[in-house]
Amino acid sequence: MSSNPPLIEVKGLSKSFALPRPVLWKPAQALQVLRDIHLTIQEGEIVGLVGESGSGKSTLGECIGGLQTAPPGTIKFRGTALEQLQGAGLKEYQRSVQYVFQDPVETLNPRYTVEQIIAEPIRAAGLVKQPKDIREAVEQLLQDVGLDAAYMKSRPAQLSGGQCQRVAIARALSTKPALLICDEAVSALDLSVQATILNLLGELRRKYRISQLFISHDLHVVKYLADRVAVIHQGTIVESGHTEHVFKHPEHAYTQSLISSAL
Amino acid sequence: MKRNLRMMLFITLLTLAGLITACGTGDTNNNASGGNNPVTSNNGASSDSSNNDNSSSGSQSGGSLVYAMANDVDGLDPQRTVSASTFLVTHNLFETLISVTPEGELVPQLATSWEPSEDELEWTFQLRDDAQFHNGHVMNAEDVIRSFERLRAADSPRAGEYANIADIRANGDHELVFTLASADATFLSQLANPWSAIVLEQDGDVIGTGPFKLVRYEPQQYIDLVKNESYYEEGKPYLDEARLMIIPNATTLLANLQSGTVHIGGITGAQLPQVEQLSHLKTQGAANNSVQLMAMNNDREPLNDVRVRQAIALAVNKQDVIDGATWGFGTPLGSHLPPLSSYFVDTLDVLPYNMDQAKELLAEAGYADGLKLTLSLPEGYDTHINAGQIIADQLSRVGIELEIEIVEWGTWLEDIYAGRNYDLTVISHTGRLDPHAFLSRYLSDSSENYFNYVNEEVDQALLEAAVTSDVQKREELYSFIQQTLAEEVPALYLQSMEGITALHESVQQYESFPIGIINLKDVYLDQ
Amino acid sequence: MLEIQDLSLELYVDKTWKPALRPLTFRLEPGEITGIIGESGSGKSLLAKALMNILPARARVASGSIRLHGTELLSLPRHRFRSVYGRQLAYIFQNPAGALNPLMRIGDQLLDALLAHEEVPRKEAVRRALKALEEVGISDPERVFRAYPHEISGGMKQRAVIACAVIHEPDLLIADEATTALDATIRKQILDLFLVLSKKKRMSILYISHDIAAVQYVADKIMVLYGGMLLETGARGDVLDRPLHPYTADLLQAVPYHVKPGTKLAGIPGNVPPITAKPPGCIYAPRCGYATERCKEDLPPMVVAEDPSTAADKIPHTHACFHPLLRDSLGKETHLNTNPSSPEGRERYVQQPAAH
Amino acid sequence: MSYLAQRLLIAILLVFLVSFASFAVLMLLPGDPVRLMLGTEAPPHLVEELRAQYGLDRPWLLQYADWLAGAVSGNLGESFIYKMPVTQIIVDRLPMTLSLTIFASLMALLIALPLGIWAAVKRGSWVDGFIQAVVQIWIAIPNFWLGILLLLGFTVMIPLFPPGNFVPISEGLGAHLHSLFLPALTLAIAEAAVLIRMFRASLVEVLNKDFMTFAHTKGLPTRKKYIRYALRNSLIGPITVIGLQVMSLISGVIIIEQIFNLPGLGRLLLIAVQQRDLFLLQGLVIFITVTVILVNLCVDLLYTRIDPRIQLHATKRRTT
Amino acid sequence: MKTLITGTVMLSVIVIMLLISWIDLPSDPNAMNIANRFAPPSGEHWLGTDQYGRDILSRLLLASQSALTVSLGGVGSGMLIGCILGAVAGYMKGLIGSVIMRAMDVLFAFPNLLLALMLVTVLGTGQVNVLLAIAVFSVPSFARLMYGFVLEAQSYGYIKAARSYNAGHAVILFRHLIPAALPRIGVQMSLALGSGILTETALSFLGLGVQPPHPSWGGMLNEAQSFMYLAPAYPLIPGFVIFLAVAGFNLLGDGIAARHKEAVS
Repeated sequence: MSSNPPLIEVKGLSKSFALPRPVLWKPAQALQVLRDIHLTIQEGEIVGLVGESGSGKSTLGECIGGLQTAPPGTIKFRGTALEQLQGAGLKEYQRSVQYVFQDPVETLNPRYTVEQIIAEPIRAAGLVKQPKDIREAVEQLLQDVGLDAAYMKSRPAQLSGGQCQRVAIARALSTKPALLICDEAVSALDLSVQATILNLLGELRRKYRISQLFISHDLHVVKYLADRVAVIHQGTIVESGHTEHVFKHPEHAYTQSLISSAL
Repeated sequence: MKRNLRMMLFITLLTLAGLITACGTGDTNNNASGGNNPVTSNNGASSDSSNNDNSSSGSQSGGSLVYAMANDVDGLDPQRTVSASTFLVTHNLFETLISVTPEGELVPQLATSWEPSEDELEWTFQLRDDAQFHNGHVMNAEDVIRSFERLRAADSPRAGEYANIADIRANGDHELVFTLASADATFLSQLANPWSAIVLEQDGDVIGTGPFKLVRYEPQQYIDLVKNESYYEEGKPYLDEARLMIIPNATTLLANLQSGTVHIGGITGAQLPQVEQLSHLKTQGAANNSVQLMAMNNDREPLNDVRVRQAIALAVNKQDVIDGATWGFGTPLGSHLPPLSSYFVDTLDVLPYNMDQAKELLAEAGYADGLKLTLSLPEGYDTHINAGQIIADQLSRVGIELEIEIVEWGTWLEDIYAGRNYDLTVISHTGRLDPHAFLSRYLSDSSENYFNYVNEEVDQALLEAAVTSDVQKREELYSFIQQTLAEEVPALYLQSMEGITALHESVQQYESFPIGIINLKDVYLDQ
Repeated sequence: MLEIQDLSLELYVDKTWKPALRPLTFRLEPGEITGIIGESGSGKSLLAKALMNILPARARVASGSIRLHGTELLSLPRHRFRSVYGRQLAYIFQNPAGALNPLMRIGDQLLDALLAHEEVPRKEAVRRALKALEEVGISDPERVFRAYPHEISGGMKQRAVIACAVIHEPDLLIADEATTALDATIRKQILDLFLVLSKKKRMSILYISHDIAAVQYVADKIMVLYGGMLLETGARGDVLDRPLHPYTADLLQAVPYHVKPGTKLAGIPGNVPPITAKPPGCIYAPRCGYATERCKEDLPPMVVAEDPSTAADKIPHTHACFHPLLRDSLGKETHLNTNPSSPEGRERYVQQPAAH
Repeated sequence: MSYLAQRLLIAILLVFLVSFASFAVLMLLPGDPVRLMLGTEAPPHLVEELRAQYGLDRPWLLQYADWLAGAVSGNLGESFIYKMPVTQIIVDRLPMTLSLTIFASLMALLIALPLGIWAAVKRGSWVDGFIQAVVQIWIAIPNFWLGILLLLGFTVMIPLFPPGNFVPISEGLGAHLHSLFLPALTLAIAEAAVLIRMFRASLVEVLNKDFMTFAHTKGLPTRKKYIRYALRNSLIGPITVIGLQVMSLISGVIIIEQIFNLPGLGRLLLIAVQQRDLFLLQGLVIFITVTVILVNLCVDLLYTRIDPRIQLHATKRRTT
Repeated sequence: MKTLITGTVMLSVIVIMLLISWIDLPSDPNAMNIANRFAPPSGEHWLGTDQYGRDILSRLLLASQSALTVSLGGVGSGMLIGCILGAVAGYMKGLIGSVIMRAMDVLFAFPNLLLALMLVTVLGTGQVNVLLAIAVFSVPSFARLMYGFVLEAQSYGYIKAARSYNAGHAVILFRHLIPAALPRIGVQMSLALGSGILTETALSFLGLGVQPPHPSWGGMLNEAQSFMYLAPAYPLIPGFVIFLAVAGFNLLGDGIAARHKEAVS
């Protein structure tokens, strides 16, 4: 493993949501969502996160991606805890962690053109300023995700599910991220289209050394794509390791039942 | 969904058809003739008509009458209440020593006769011996004294008005002597006021000697009266019982009249043509002793210049205002006294309608190219708002632009009437028979002088007239006052309005009174 | 048991009725689970609804007949159809939570299903309902009987739905994406339940899904649907191990677990055609590696593959393609008339031997 | 139980806040109750005397404190205009307003429920189009205009109903309802229009849900299917609207009360504000606030009765 | 689709009236001619004259200005305030959010007419105050709408993505959230416009609406009711115009809602 600190290091992360107070003066019970999570993602590595619905995998993804706040000191980005990041460091973190979501219909703003969708994060990150350069970057990104530049002007309503997801990936790539968090990115797609997206993700890791946290409930997809895999059950990671090893010799009872029920 | 469009049109036509049939009976020719008085009611709209033939022989006694009033009374104690509509009712429950006829003369009621001493400081009254209170107790001098004590008590709102009475003493059960501090010509008419009623306190409430007894009062709904069997006038009242219903909405009131659930009710001029159509209803007009005027703020630029005020008076055609605002039901006025008053002097020709003269006067006062004023009108009083709009339209023809501002009633009383913070406003004053009550507001220092009108001569004339009992001297003084007001026009005097009452054909012997009382004693119903 | 003859459906799109499902013919036998594989927009759900006569307003049956035990369902009047529902036909939905009335206890809904067709005294009805819950693998039927739908898990809900559907032991049970919304562990248990129902109760089950793994696990016979057309049918082994139609083969190459680890997935280029697209030729032609001019012009008929080892009672292996992927007896793929002009098609097939 | 206690606490706080606000507003209003009572003809000295008598010349915070002390002990003070205790006036008016509200709401329900269901079941047909057209018209008609038409149409032209004299329930239910029929109908039409749209929309939404198709494929008889399954599920939306309408009926029917000459709370409210009758207005405001709170509570309890998934939390978030 | 067309057809009549009233009126709406009151429709007065002899047509046209300014202005400002409050409440959640929403509930439950009564009595009658009253009425419904929408939108992919690439609150609010909410706001707006006009008529019945001499549809209807016998047709005209405007707005609202639903599904 490279000497410098891992891209993302999660240590002892626990998180719970306060249920609404039944009565004003009675304290609200807390719903424990994550319990003592330990996870590391190296540069250029695809880590699979497998778990059933309600296991807390999305919450973990959103904590790592900064969409939800995590207790101090539990998540480190390249060695520095998230809450300590300021100014350039913070911008660097926000630029280098991007998302790909599940539902192709709601992942793109229906009123934007493809170009606007991809250009917005570029402008937000401030890497490239002149409109000409931005347009070029967008064309390049479209090519990277296997879409013809002619799609620049079309709107999400005119695209198929697979194409929408490709635009979403292009948007995520626009700030040259170090980590892509894919939350059930292929679950809503048809099998044939699903395969093309999986290939794309694999290619991106190979070509740009972009590491990925691939969250899914589908064992086979994770087995195919991920280098290492972590199995999450009711808020705790019960097992993690190299994909081959975990699938061949599952130690934890839950992992075993998961693998055995994979058809 | 194409059906939706067709369906919508079909429904709209259906509703429209419904609307038309609902409100217009087939045969009304709705283009009423020109603006003049369209009314040709079967008994003429002369001011004080009373069509019945007073023959008491053929009268039927019994039956129950329903009288509709627009606004509610505020309590039934004549000595304590203040709102005008209360006395409509209390007149039938309580009686005063002296009563008043529709023509305004004073006639005996609980007192059979009275005569003053030479210096007019002592008045001796002979009382009836057969008047009973509603609890059966026969009225005697002691009761009258106690009633006046209650009137003059500290917590009585009207104590101030009787300050002039030094002492009242009884000699014998049915004779009473009043001693006054100073001679007062208005003393007798004061005793005729409805709040000078003779009352007897009985467990917190008050009872009277009137022709009817109170059964039940439901605020905002009705007041039920029943015949006083032991009333001293033989055979009266004819009615067994009477219900006074409160119906504020004019359309509802007319609907009740039409359906016969109400026998008597006041209607607006606009509703008259509708009532004309109905054979089972008749109408009866009556002057209601009121003065509608457009007050001007005499100490505010440019209204402090008398020429401007006169120009305004000249530029308004009063008959148009009467036709427009009260449908022709009103007599034009030149000064601040209604025709009913015995001291009335006709001052209409002092400033007759003359547009050119008005323009000249305006130019003379330096406003050749016109001027701009604000006309504040009290919200909720349609007659005044209508009159205001007509005046504004007419004044615009001589270059006077009026900007109309409608003011909520409570605010009008506070800012305009009490605060005198206005240019022009339209209001009406109803008063009592005594001229002093009408004209005393022109005293320079009076709190009711919201015109800010100051004229020493008028002040002296008013004070003197209030004191002398020499009728001839009072006539001179009051005609001088009316003449000056007509010339100096502190306010543009418009009209004395007439109320129209609609009655069911079976109602006989109902008289409309000018001073706001309903007299049900003589009324009877043809069965 | 259930014969479908040239059934075709139409959809009302842009103010006209457009053909959606091409005429298709197939039979369903008792005790046999038939799987229909199809991606979104292939018309599989429309077909299911057509069989149950619950087509939405914008869809209608254009031609063909559906005969259940000989009686023609399409011409059955509504009130007679009611007696068929539940007793002979049953239908299960994708989202178990949606199929249960949220405001009523599970038990009451079960009793409704039971009492819809039989007059049974309450006590007896409750007993049968509890037995039905047990049969679908619910460990504590009393609790579930009294529970409201939101008080039990997704898997438990689906079991309750199945209990309702099969309480009268219908001849045919149609499961439209019945396990898609469930987690892996529970999905397997539900699929096992279908196996039990079909074998023990001699029930015919039509299992419809886009999840090939589930269909493979449970179906005896498989039908592949694409763009409103039936492309291939046959026994599970035939269709999945020795696919004849290029679409089936390509689809299998795109499924991660079907491919040997380390090898690259083969996605199918282009997009899934809309249901109402009806080109003259083969519907898959635009995306097919073997497409020839003929494929583009004529509609390939449904033919039975001449397979030497066809046993008498074996399920015939049919396909609708001019260039089926024929194999030698060892199952090694040979391909007769590959189209040299399309390199991509060629390269893809030679490299990957079909592996299981 | 503790949830109800908490709702009570909030209710008391709310009543206090609202009464303070309305007291302040009335104090701000120009115009003073005594002068309003006396009008233009009152003798001048009378105004000061009466102001002192009613204690109106004291700073208004003090007046509020007095009023509050009285209110807490149940004495809401005396109305200037009617010289009667405020509680008695309100209690006299209550039966009329309550029976009008209940009568109108029931009538609205009777009109809206069948039409709403019929439109939903036959959605897209001419019946649906017809009902929606009627609803559009009913919504567009100003209710005072409708009131007058009905008044003239059915009391004068076709004397079916007595015009504008309210018969209290003590004099027989028949006469009572007979006298309230027209005003209730006027109110009911406006309400029914909104309810029909509400019923239709929520019923159509439910009919498309999976469990309805499942009920169909279970072979349930249509009547049972519609009532036990479809109707119950479609009640949540309309109940909220009905709750709102009941609240507005209790205090907001000023217009109808004027046209049909009904001595209700609405008209009393109008007079109280116009006459600046302080204590009467305070009494009315408290009464309205309490009814608003009660209706809200009933609606929430009704929710839990109908939908077991709804748990009542402090912040009233519904977990459907 | 048809409701949209019917709605626009009806509203176009109102808009035409508005245009004519800006260009020139057939005659001076306030000129009185008592002698010529209740004249039937004639060459000079197309719709006849009212109780002061004023030309009904020109008053109706002029009234369209006050009706639209009052309802558009009122509902417009109500919408702005309501949406901003709702968006802030939904976006910030926490204490601010629930306080705003509870205030909206109280305002929602408070009877409209009593509110208008107090407002108009404090501020006095007249167009501006009626506009304010309508604005206050429509704030809660917009706030609730926006609050619900913002909460729902939090789960949309493109909102989460925008937050993750730190697009900034302004961009998220004004380029993503509000444009997405526009169709729903459009529906609520047109429904509120319809009820705005009805509120104006109700207020004028109580004498609190637009005050004479400025004409308003509600005012004309109110005056007309007392002259129904003299001129049965007179009250029909404002009644029909009000119906046209209110139904027009409602149908427009339904049309937009239907089209929006099609566009999304």
